Amino acid sequence: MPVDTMPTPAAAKAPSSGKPVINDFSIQVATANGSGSQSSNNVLLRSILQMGIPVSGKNLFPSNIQGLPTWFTIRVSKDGYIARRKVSEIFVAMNEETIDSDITDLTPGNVLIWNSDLRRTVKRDDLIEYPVPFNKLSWEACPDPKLRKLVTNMVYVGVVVHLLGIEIAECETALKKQFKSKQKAIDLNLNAIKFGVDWAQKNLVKKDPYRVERMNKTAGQILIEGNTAAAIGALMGGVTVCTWYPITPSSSLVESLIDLCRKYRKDPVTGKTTVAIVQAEDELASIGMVLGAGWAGARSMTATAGPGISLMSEFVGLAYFADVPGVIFDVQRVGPSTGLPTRTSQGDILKAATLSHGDTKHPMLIPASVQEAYQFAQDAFDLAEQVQSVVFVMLDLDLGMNFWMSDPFPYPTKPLNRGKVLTKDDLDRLGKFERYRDVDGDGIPYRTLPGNPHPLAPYFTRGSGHNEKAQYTERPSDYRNLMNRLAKKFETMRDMVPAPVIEADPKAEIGIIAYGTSHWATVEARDQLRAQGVPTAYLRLRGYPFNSQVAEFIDKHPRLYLVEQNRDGQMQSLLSLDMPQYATKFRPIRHYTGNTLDAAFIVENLRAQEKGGHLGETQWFGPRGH
Amino acid sequence: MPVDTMPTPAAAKAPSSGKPVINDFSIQVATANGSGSQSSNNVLLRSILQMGIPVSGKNLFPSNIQGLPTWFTIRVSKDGYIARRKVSEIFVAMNEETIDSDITDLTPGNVLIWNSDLRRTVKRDDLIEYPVPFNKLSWEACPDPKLRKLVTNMVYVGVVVHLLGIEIAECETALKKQFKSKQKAIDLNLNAIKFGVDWAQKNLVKKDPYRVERMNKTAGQILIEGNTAAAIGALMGGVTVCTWYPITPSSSLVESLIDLCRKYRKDPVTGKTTVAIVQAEDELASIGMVLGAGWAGARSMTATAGPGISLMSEFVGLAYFADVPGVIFDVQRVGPSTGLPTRTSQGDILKAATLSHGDTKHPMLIPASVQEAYQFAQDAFDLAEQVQSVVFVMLDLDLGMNFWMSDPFPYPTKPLNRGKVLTKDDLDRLGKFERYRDVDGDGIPYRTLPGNPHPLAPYFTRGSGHNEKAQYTERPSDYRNLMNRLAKKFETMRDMVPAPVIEADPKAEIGIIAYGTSHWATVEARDQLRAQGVPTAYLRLRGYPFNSQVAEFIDKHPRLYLVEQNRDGQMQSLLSLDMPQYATKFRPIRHYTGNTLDAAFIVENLRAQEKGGHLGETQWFGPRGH
Amino acid sequence: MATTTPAQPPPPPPAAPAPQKKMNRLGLPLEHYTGSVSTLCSGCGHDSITNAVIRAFFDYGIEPHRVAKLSGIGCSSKTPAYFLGRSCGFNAVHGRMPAIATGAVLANRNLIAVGVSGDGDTASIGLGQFMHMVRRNVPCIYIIENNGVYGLTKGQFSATADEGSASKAGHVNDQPPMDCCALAINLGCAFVARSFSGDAKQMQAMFKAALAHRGTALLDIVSPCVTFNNHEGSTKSYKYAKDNDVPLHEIGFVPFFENIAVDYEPGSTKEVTMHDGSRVLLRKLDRDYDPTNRLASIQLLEEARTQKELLTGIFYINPKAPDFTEQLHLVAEPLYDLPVERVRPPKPVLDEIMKGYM
Amino acid sequence: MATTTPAQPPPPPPAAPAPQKKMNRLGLPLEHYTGSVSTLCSGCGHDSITNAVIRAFFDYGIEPHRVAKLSGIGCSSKTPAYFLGRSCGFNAVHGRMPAIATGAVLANRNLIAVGVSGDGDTASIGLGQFMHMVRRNVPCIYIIENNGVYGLTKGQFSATADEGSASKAGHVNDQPPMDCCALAINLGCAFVARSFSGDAKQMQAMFKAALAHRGTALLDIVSPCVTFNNHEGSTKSYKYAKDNDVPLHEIGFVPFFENIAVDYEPGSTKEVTMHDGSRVLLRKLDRDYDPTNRLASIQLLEEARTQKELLTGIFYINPKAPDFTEQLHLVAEPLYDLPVERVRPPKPVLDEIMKGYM
Ligand SMILES: Cc1ncc(C[n+]2csc(CCOP(=O)(O)OP(=O)(O)O)c2C)c(N)n1
Ligand SMILES: Cc1ncc(C[n+]2csc(CCOP(=O)(O)OP(=O)(O)O)c2C)c(N)n1
Ligand code: SF4
Ligand code: SF4
Ligand SMILES: [Mg+2]
Ligand SMILES: [Mg+2]
Repeated sequence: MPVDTMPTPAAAKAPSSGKPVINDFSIQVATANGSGSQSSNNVLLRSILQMGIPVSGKNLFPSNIQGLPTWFTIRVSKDGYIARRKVSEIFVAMNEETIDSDITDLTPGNVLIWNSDLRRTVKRDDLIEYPVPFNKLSWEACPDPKLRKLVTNMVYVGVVVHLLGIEIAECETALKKQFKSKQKAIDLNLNAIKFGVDWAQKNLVKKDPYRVERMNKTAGQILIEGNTAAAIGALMGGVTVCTWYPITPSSSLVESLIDLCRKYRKDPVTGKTTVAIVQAEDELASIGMVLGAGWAGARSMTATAGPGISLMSEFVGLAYFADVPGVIFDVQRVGPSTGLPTRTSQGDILKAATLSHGDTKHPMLIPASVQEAYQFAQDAFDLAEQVQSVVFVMLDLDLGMNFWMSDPFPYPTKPLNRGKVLTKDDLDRLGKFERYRDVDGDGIPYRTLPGNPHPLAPYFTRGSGHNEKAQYTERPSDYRNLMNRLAKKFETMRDMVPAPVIEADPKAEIGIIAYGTSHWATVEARDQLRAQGVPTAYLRLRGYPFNSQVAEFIDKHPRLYLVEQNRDGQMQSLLSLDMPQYATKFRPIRHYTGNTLDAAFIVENLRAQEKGGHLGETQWFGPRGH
Repeated sequence: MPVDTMPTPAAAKAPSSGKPVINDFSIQVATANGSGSQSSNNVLLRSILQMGIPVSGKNLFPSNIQGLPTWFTIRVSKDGYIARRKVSEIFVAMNEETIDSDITDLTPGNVLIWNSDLRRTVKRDDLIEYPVPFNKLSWEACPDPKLRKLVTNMVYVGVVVHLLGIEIAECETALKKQFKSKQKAIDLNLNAIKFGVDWAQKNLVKKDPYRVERMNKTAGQILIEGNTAAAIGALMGGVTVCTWYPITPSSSLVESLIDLCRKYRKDPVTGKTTVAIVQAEDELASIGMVLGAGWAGARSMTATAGPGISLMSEFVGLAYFADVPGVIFDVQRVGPSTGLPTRTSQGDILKAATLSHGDTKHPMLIPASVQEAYQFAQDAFDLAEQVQSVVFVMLDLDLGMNFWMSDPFPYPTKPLNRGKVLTKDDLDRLGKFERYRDVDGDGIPYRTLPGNPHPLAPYFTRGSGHNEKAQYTERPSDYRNLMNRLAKKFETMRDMVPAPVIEADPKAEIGIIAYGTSHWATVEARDQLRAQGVPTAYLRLRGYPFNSQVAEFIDKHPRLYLVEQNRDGQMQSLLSLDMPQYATKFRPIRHYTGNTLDAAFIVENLRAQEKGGHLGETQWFGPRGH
Repeated sequence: MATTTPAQPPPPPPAAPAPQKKMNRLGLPLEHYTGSVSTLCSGCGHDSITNAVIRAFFDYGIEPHRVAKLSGIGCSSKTPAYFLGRSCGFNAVHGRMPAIATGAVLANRNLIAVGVSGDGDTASIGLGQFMHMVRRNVPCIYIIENNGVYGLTKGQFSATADEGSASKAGHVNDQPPMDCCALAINLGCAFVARSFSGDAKQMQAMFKAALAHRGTALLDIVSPCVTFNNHEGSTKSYKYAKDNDVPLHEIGFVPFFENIAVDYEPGSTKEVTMHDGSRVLLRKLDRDYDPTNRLASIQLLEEARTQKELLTGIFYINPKAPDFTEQLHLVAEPLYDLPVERVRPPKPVLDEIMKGYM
Repeated sequence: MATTTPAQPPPPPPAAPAPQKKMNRLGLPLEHYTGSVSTLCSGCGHDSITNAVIRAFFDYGIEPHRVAKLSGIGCSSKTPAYFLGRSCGFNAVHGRMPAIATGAVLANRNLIAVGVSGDGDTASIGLGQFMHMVRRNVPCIYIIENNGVYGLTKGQFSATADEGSASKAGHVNDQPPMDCCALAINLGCAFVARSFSGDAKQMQAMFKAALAHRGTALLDIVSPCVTFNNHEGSTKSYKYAKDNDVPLHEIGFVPFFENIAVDYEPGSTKEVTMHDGSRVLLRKLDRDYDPTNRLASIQLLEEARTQKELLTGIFYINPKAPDFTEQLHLVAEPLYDLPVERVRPPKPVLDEIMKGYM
């Protein structure tokens, strides 16, 4: 796989002795895109999960449909760590295009299962090797040439199953899951796996220490992608209008929603649907439809990625200025521009928060887990309607498109919060209505919806200057009052977005702040640091604007590290602007390669800075005079 | 005129005594948009200028073509101050729609010249009033009903000319300027002015102290709008491709350029033109054309305002990531959204600097004067080609669309700097070329242009991942290296953008930072503060990224005020992010009403904060814990 | 304060000529259909369109609260503030009215969407959205107030400016015009018409027909800009439009609620029954023309183009085309206020979904 | 490293069938016209178009450095990396190739611009830019690699998907297709053609004709997506295209540098002399057709639409339309490297300007 060439002083060493390593290693499989290897990898992943062992899967795939290199990593972790690890102990080399560079990059002591029918020129004598003639085997296992490629992939599953001691019955269960009830496919694949197992049994001598053993840590757990989780959240959140324009890595969010709604949002009597899902012609149109629908009272959403966020800029400013609700899921990928469309980053944080010209600020919800993706998707609709604002839900490719283990999602207990909407009856009772008056002192005005027959109800929405009565104005004080109300509304949101999650440690001098998917590597890094005698406290941001707990946490810890996955410290910028008194306090740990973050990166960076050392390459563009 | 309702504790008092006030007052004229009053105001402005007296003119106009209220202010200042003043001593009320509110807003002791043929209900006894039956007079002065409206406006010029002692000969000169050589128009208007003078002479008794007297402070000065100045700069800067989409307040920049190029950029032999000016279908297209042209080697530009900046987001990120040059003039107006399209602000500063998704940063040049608008327009083309980047020139409506006195612009002395472009001969000599290699260690690579016949020349430009050879890549280290080079390039720019202008004062404990048009009120405020015993030092920012002088200046002064014309402190954000060690040091003075900034606002805000007082309404959304 | 133009009741006296009858079929006076005082230049064609809209909605008897007025940016896009002051309105961003309108009708399919746009708003920056809205057949009366220039930004050519038309400063446009009617027909638009703001009668009949239509009804109305495009040499001036306006037919309209039999000579009139039962009567003038024949409409517009004829009339009608809400199989009730039980599946559904991922 | 696909020399062996002659008229081998190895799915129609481009530019004898390749985003938009590896290229953002192309040719009018786009890139997000480029007649060969889906994002319908066409998952498209050829003709495009990626000969002839044209030459090429839109029920599959392809005529091309007299039976062939002196010969097949008659081309496409015919051929040519650089009256030399004396007026001019503001 493509390695990060940053020096790795403390790279984990794989055990070269025969002492068994149980349920604590990573497997990486190199294949080509579009070769069907995804099913094999999923079967492997699920089989281990079903044995009660915590697993996670990460797919590193190209921006291409077929033929380019892909790496899938399965982490098996008895302790439940699910971040990427820098080194994978077991490597399965199935792609001729990368076999040489893949093998070159392996760490001494690694296990290498490789397709000996491929042209390989790199020799190593510090690996534990298992050559397997996969092409030949698949000829034997599968007479039908059309299916042979797929079968090859299942044969390597068999070899791995044998070497690691995975239970074959769990493979069968996983296959049933994968291929639903298509018995023919199940049989074909199961046979291929068994073929691989048999061959390995007869031909390979186990030389490595890695094994799986049944545990009971995954009972009742689901395995799901964050995009699907968010889609289920939207479904349960009562979305009624969803517009989109396809873009990796957000497409599968809406495509999941489409599938869900086809099943679960049909009127039982008429067969008609209670949700409008529209593939727009572009992102300018999709956000426009979201706002038109939000204005007219729907729970409306779109999902996109960086380029779409840029295209939505103008409309999002209109929503800010005119108090129009809507939900935008930004599944972040690597920018700028097209960047690396199939790689992960946290590169839109500052951009979404300040999107559009003029003075604008937008709230963000930032899930770290699939469960939060599910939960925040619902919360976003409530918040959008409550505060009459665009709400960003900031996922990333790692969360959105990788498989994550989780407890099943809880059924929502709260009713839908539809915000300050005045009905005809309300207006009858109140006898007056001014669209943009801050009646409650929280910066959030009341609204009516089009179609309300009360004569007081209709008002005119515009992106140009307007007074409290929604009338056109260019009067300086009207403008300033409006801008001040909007700023006040933003203050109100501090305690409406999800509060941070804090893990205090009274002994800790070091505080770590992270957010989104950086969480998982951070959790693991903290355990490693603790083991090294460095206790840390931890605050995980889950929303913007920040509440007062954030300042308290920063204040409390003499040294403060901020982990993020972008170059410019976008969250650091938001924190510094909000709490300038701490602007010099942040010590950046920034990962920006497109790969998912690993604990070693955090530990190494943090320890280097603790020693007063350099920040590596990140230093010279870091804040000046710091 | 629409007044700022913020409490004005120290509003300037107009003298009510008869002691003459010479060359130091403001005149404000209230008319309706599209009534032709602009010519009258210009004639008034020019006549005073030609008498050697420093003047400035500011037009407060509606977002409308005809019939809505407009206020034009002429400031006459023997000391050369040209910022808006909070109070105008002389008010000419010509608009029935606003006459009552206008009169209500006047300060006691003000002079009121009003059209007594209008319906006025507000009575005041604390003003010096001159009622004039303008409708009747224009009937008499102009038999042709079609021209009568225009003539009315010239009649009020006559009345003012008489009252202030403006020389009628200068009016004639000004009229000739205004109407070029159209003798009929000149005669008609001159007669109307004379008619007004005569009537005033016969019917009005001078009761106020305001007078003009010839000086010699304006010899050789020009009177010009910033947009025109920038257009002349672009002309002299050798622009070859200009694309645009009309938007207030930027349209007149390109329209001036069109006029200039029609005259001055024609090949003398063939009559063909050496510049392509294209009205695009929107801003997405105009920026795309700029980048296509910049990529192909042209000096390319566009001009726009906030909404256009938002629409250009995606493309500007591409330019950042792929090192493509281009110049964007952002003539800032009041946002967010459509906002107040005919009012001024500095509301796009942070937005332009960080435009687009992902980690991006863009350089900005920020002129304060028409001369700088001229100069920076040229510099922008040099810089864009030198650093292969989009360069923003941040004007605002105040600079762009108001008339400013200035020395004539100097003819450029430097040759065009076309940056690191390799020709066929260069490639012959070098024998190798990699498009994105940082050969010089400044982050700026070399480029070739399409059409270069050398076999090494062609390369492929893309917004997706690319290595130093411009090849497609998804390799993590390639991505990080590219992002680091771009960050380094940005560092290189610190000393390539215009350096700040510093006015040191060894006695000053207070430092003031301002930029763009805030300069003019700041200059005046500093004089007032000095007169009040409060010396200040001053740094005027003219470019982003900042050079080291900025940190030195901030460091040197115990108390630091930052004057800007937006709500959220957008420049403060950029300074704080760049120099976090000073993040708590900035004391904001923020004006955001759409009106141009005045010195009193600065003085009052600064003095209140010096006393430890509140920051007025700006406080509660200011930085937390500050 | 004068810069605050009222956009709400009390509405000003109607700008239209005094109504013949005092109340419409709903018992509402004309004042219920007027809006704020126009701030456009006096004589602007857009104001005539405003008046025709007021009159048509009054005559047809639409309850104002059922209407949603949507627009982009431009002088034309300001007009929704000047009619139907008792309807909600949304003056969005430049060129993006279609997206806002689409979202609004999806949220609430009971709304009668009236979209107002300019030629710059539609044919320049907004061309993509315009065409995609038409392709979707979003139920909306789409009015282009077409003056061939950008009025609000002071007179630059728009994309509907004719080849050879001269600007006020005398510069000549080199490019062929976008013909929004031809484009709409090409995309399958089921109601395509052109009018001239100087022909109040024709406009009113067209608006009523559009109200009776389901799906996107495109009305491209030549509407002179008196300030920037009313000079000699302009092909969008009042004079030019008056001199060159060739009505294709005379349009009569019998609303569904007036069960009137209309007598006409056989062959003289083409009758089209609209979706709501109203009838559009097209009385033949110079040529035989069948507005339900798409190929004919395409040929007609191409001929008009080559002959530089300003044809007005209803070019194409297809009352049967399914609109976007039907294509999406939406429930009959507006989505926006469906009760929670209808938009949040019950617990067993979540359990079933969760099981699928175990 | 495998994830770094080479985009520069040394170019890979040609993907096209072995050349008949070794060198073209410039003495260059075919390898000078190839690019990197394609990373598209094997069998993708786009690769066939790539091969036809390579062959046409080789045969015509264009110096590769004179070409600028421009594209948007999509599988189709990747292809400029796979042909003419010795030409500069710019793979821009989604749907905005036209703007980049326009800027590039204005900067350097000597460049031969080849724009590649997809149906999503052109007819969905890029519709406005496409149409405005056509309206301006920007000199550019505009290739739409039309597969009716978004390939790169995995198979969603694009706006050229036919009404009734089914997705791989079996969902049916409800909306009428955008016909980019009909739209282009409507806007006055002076070279409009459609082909099928399975017809190499027709494509090559068309590309050569396009090279001989001045202004925007639109080539809408049906190019099946084997991965997402090649199934039963799709109207953009290989099978459907093969079964329904109706060539309008057989296209011959005589380049200006080959002074060959071509014999044909009178009435059998329509000859069009292109701007550079090359001749396009259109040999009649089933119907008489004059591609210089715009009305005829409009009717033809409308009929093809109603009959669901996949007509291929050159629908419209007008070799005389002035292109955008001419409309702008640009000097003959490329603007980008005019010397400073020609782009910076001398001091007296600045003095004169300054005087005007005194
Ligand atoms: C994104 C954006 N670009 C430019 C503008 C400036 N602008 C306002 S109205 C307008 C054109 C209006 O022309 P048209 O739609 O024809 O309306 P008209 O004023 O002629 O009725 C433009 C370019 C804007 N508001 N927003
Ligand atoms: C602004 C933006 N939105 C969405 C995308 C995602 N995207 C990439 S390619 C593509 C569609 C490509 O379809 P098409 O142009 O038909 O090309 P094909 O892949 O079918 O050849 C989309 C939507 C993007 N790159 N940029
Ligand atoms: S500028 Fe033109 S379009 Fe705008 S209001 Fe005036 S006449 Fe109408
Ligand atoms: S996905 Fe379709 S369009 Fe893309 S390369 Fe594969 S076959 Fe071609
Ligand atoms: Mg217009
Ligand atoms: Mg496609």
